[in-house]
Amino acid sequence: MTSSGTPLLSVRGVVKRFPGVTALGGVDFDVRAGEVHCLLGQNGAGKSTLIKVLAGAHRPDEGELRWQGEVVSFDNPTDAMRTGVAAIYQELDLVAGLSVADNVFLGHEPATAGFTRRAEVRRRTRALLERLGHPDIPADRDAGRLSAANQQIVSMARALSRDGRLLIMDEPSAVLDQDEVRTLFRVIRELTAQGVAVVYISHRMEEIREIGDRVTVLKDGRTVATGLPAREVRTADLIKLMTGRDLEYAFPGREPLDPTAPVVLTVRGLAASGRFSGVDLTVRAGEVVGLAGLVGSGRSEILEAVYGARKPSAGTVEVDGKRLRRGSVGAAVRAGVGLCPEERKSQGLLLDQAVYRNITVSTLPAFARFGFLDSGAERVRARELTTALDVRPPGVDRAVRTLSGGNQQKVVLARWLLRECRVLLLDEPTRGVDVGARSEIYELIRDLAERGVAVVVVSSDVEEVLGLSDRVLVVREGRVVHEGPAQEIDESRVLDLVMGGTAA
Amino acid sequence: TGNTPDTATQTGGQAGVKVANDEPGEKVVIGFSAPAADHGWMAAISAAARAEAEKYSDVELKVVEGTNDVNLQISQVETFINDKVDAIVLLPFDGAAMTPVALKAMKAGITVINVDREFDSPFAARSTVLGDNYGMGVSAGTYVCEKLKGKSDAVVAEIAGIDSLPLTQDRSKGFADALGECGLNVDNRVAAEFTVESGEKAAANLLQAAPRIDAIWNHDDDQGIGVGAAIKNSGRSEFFLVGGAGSANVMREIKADNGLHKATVVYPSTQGADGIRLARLAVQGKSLGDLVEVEVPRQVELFAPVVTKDNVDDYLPTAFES
Amino acid sequence: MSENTATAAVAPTSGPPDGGRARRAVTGILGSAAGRNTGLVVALVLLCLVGVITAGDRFADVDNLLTILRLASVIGVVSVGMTFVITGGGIDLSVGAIVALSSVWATTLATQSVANDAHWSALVFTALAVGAGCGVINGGLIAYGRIVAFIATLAMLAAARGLAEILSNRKTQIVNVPGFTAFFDASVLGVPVLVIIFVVVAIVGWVVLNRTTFGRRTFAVGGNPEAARLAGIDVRRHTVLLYTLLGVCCGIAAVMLIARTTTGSSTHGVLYELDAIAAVVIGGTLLSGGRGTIAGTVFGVLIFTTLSNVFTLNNLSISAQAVAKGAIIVVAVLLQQRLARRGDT
Amino acid sequence: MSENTATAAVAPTSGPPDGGRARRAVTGILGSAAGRNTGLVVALVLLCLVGVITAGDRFADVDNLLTILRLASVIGVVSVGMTFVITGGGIDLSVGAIVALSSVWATTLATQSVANDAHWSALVFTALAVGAGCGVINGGLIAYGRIVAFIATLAMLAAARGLAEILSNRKTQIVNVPGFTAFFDASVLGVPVLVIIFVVVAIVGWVVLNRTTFGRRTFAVGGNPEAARLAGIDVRRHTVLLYTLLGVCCGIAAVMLIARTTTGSSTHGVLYELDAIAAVVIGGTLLSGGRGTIAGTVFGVLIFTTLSNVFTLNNLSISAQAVAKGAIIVVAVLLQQRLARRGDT
Ligand SMILES: Nc1ncnc2c1ncn2[C@@H]1O[C@H](COP(=O)(O)OP(=O)(O)OP(=O)(O)O)[C@@H](O)[C@H]1O
Ligand SMILES: Nc1ncnc2c1ncn2[C@@H]1O[C@H](COP(=O)(O)OP(=O)(O)OP(=O)(O)O)[C@@H](O)[C@H]1O
Ligand SMILES: [Mg+2]
Ligand SMILES: [Mg+2]
Repeated sequence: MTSSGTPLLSVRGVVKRFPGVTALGGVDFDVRAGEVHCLLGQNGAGKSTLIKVLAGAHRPDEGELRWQGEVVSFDNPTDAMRTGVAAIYQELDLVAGLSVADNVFLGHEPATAGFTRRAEVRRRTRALLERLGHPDIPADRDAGRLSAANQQIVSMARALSRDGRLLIMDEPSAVLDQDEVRTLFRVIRELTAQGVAVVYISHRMEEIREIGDRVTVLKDGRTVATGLPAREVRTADLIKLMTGRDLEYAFPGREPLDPTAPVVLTVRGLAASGRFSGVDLTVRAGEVVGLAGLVGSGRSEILEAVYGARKPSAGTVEVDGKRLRRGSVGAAVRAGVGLCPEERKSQGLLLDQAVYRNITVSTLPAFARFGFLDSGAERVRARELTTALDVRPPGVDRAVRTLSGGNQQKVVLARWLLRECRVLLLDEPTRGVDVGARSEIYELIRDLAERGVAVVVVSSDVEEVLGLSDRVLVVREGRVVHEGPAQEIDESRVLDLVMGGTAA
Repeated sequence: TGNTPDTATQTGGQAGVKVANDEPGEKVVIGFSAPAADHGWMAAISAAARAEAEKYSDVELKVVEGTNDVNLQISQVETFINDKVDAIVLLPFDGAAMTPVALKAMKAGITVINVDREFDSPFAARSTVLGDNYGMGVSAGTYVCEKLKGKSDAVVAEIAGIDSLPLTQDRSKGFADALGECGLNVDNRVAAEFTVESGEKAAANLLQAAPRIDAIWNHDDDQGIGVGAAIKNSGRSEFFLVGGAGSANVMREIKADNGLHKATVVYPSTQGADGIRLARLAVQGKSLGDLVEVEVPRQVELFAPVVTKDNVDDYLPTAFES
Repeated sequence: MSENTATAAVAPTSGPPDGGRARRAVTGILGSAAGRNTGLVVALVLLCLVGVITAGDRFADVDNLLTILRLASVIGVVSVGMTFVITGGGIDLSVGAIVALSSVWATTLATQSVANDAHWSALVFTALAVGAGCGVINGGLIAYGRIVAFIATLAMLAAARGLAEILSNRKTQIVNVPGFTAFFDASVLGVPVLVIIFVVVAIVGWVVLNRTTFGRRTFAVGGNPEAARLAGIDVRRHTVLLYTLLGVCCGIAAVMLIARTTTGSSTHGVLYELDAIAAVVIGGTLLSGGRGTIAGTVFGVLIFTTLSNVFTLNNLSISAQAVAKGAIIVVAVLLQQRLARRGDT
Repeated sequence: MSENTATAAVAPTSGPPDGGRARRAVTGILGSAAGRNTGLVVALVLLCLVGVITAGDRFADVDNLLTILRLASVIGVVSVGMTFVITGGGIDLSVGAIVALSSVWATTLATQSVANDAHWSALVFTALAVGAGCGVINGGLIAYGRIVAFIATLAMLAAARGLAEILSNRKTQIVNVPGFTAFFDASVLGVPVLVIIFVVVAIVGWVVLNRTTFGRRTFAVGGNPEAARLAGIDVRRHTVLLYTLLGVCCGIAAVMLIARTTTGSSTHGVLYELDAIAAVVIGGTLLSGGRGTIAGTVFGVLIFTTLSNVFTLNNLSISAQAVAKGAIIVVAVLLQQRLARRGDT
């Protein structure tokens, strides 16, 4: 860690306004060559906006950037990349339809007289993927067909391909599992050893402790603390800086499950060819069942098949003893099943529409008489939920697109909380959600369970699965390899099972 | 009324001849509406109407956007009615569809002259100038019969214009009827859209469909340019070509007698101009020269003569440049 | 298209964030509605000004305004239906052909004799049923056959017009149903029935799009069909309904055209698809779906019809009209954009 | 459209997950290219079979096949350009009008006398320059004026055709430049020059779309313009280039049309926009952008031209043709989909 001399990049008084919101109200911080500088802040604090300013994707309204002491202004992403800034954005920014290799070198293709040197592109892509620990991702595969985790890896390969001096990563670990995060950290250490500076954003405190050198905390678009030593500063202090409150997330207490509670969801022998098979699952009213497993193990697909969004090749799904028609979302929804999908942007949200419309879209009949909507009532209910989930900024008429990533996730969640479901399927419900809101979401899930809802939670955060669930299923390569009460299993055992017993 | 003696029998043939009817009278405002000028003949119609109006100091002509949407054409006529023009010269996209609004105009006291495509009510127009579409087909068919006299196995092909228009049906019917008289029939029929390009396309396909042809009747000389290009491309020349409408181009070819065009059937593009004249006379209460009748007649049906090398000089001056 | 969407993402559309909630909601709605359409209103007003300046009383005359409205009403009804389909992420190229087929079918001798024997509304029902039928086929091909809307409706365009020609034997069919003609030729308080129909269709369309679950689902289906599906909406069924609704609108338009021309013909409705889509898009509905406004569509239709009226009044050369029309479209859209953006902040 | 995309997301379309990598890559590429077009190939073959059965030698004749190719070449060149624009997320309704304007401008007396005095290629350059100019204006309005492509090119459609009419005074302009005619009327080894031009344009188009950075960026700009921008691509400039390229293709098509008809006319190219878009979309290019195939477009063009040739050979009535055409389009697309899906799994 070099602390001497001028910082690589210094940010002074940066202000960015969007119509109706000041996303950044004066941000100052320095990044030194060779350090990992962590940005912390609640959902909507302005982290992503800040990195877009640094990467030339947004132009700041005020303030200045200095690169090695020189004032610079980035009018577009190309300017920033030429200077040496490369970024991985929070929202995956790959082009579906183009191959992995084409995506990695998009915008700076090695070319002779306009002809792409395809062999070279493929070779260098493979090398980058290898470096990131993923030689398994085929360079010719359509990037749109990769799982979210693999897309994240490709985004990283793209950022690395730019050979930047400053690498910005916006929540890269959100879709990665622990093993992959470890590889990521190895790569980051290699880079910093070569003098590359890294700006790292995450809501996971333990990651910041592990990889970070210094921490800057943003609150409501302003720097509230900068240059804190990442390893020494107390978590309680950080949370206080971020939220202005004393609070750390904890899993709510569990009432012992009523063994006589009726079984609500019964899944038998569910299978989808080539993806998963032989999945049995029963969930009682008031029970929370967690599905743990590696990314790509097929958990999302199991949920989708239960919900009817994906046609299974075999097996049955029953709700309250009634069998659901296969592959019919309508049937599932009518039976009281709800799914909070994994990819909020493509599967969950109507990005250009108002928050309240996104929340009520599954519950429209409840707000309608003879088909006519009472949008006043819609707004009132939506406002209650956004307040409970602390969505910022709070307006329910705001287009969802203008919300920060974490707040968008809360909107998707609110949709299903609104609906009186019998069964709620949650796929990565806290992805990208900040510390404060996370505990509120946990509370809400437990509340729902206490009101008799059967909940299934998929999460790549093992601690979360264990802390939240009554019962845990471990999925490996499309098969359930373990089932049992959450109390009787610990994190290392789960990891063990997930990896296929290699670490035993 | 004393007319200077003029032997030209064709309408429009009096161009440039000073007659008493041409003396300026009370001012006449005429509205003119026609279908979209999406082919040469139709473009010539509007141009001729304009040119005719220019000749009279007492005529003010209002020409509106040509359209194939009857709804729009109706509203154009409504605008003329609102404007209280003296006369409307209307070449309807669809005669029947424009009848109600023409009736409305007549009721409002406006002199309506119907051109080319006939209304379905006799009360909708003061006077009607009609090209003879059926007669055009008959003329073409009769000419083909004459040329192919005795060849009962002759292959006759037809390149029609826009097939959904009633006028195309009439032409085809006349052609088929006339051929029937001499024991021939239409062996191959394709339709184009009155444009050069569509003519080329239709003819190219037609020439493939029929390996041997003796005669082709092409409804429209403007699309005929394309037909000619396609024939040239195919290198075929075993047949002769009869044109339609009577463009100057084709007439020059007939005159030179160096191409496949041996004849063309005139479909006067001066109808619009005649309409303007009739409108002016009717409004001013004058009668038609050369007629003893003191009023403008109810209907003028134009003749569809066949133009061949022998009489082409008579027709070239009034032919339209497509 | 895509460029536009991308930039739209950066310019959000809501009111001030910190005001009182009720006030915010109200000003939000009004502001965004007005803001979205100011440009169009200004364009229309400018056009009218040009009309008044160049044609004076002849333009501002009540009769002339009614002429504009009558002209607008046929294509207007189609455009309202088209707004639904485009908002729902689709497109329909077959509207003109459906109008033609409906007009022909409703005026066959058979239908007319039924209409004369029983009631003239038989003619109306036939037209609506034919329109709805074509819409169902369109929607079915698109939703269940998974044929791209552009292609499915292009096929319908060819087929429906061909069928109309076969049915009518390419002859214009004249209507002879006195009750029918009397009803549609009438005026109520000086307003022609055709115009009233347009106004009613527009109002109903607005209410359905903005106040009902059906409308809300249309936005969802157009905005993100996958999300809509996962939210429990039957996207396919909804798609069929959207095209059916547009088919019915085409049926209504056919009835109006029959009334206006006293004929049914296979040449009716030529190029209506282009006119309707243009009116919808200029009105501010996104071609990519998810955003749509009936008010904008109505303005779009009025702008185009007023334009051609002003041209007619001014006796402009036909070719010059086309060039001017192109330029005016561009100016109107630019105006609309600049003003809409300002109205937003 | 959207429904299609939505369902595509659910029906997984990749190779077997556990196979060998190299094998998977190879079969993936081949499989998806063939798989993507099998349906079209089958449709075309079926159509040819019908042609042979119903018209026998008259269809299978070399002359007839050349006729089909000649007919295909003009619209084919436009469609290749259109593939780029649509892949890049745009649309162009003005192609027909641009063809008309180019053809007129290149055959004015002034141009012709220059061509006769200097070299006939002056005529060709004029046509290309006019096409390119219109393309630049289209692209500029869309990229920098931020006018929706549909509307901007609709305005161009009106303006360009109007201008063509003014320039030509609505007369058909006959070409009298012997060198020009001689060059384009020639054949090389029995293949007409026009067909050769089409083949060359298609091959160049394929190479540019699939092998150059320009092509890659076109996919990116169409598939995800925001991602393209973040990757440092100048999306606006690229958009202008795409429309310019299409404009140049229109210029080429105009030259071919002049050669074929020996005329320039404001009525050339009517409804080319619909034909070209239909060929592109039936070929498998996504109307929403981001996916495009030149090979598919060529098949699309051939299917439509062969169809009308078979119809003519069989002396079918125009109305019946229209109905049959609608049905055949639907069948071809369904076939294409089913086979493409099978080819993928
Ligand atoms: N395009 C935009 N238009 C309007 N407001 C925006 C836009 N982008 C971001 N904002 C607003 O700016 C603020 C900061 O958002 P940003 O995405 O930077 O938050 P973040 O710190 O990254 O949050 P998260 O942890 O949830 O990702 C938020 O209030 C958000 O609503
Ligand atoms: N539409 C698709 N086409 C091709 N492959 C797919 C598709 N959907 C999923 N897959 C693959 O199936 C595998 C399982 O994916 P899934 O999303 O179900 O895993 P998961 O356990 O939920 O992981 P995550 O933690 O990322 O949600 C992944 O490897 C993914 O690449
Ligand atoms: Mg963020
Ligand atoms: Mg998953």
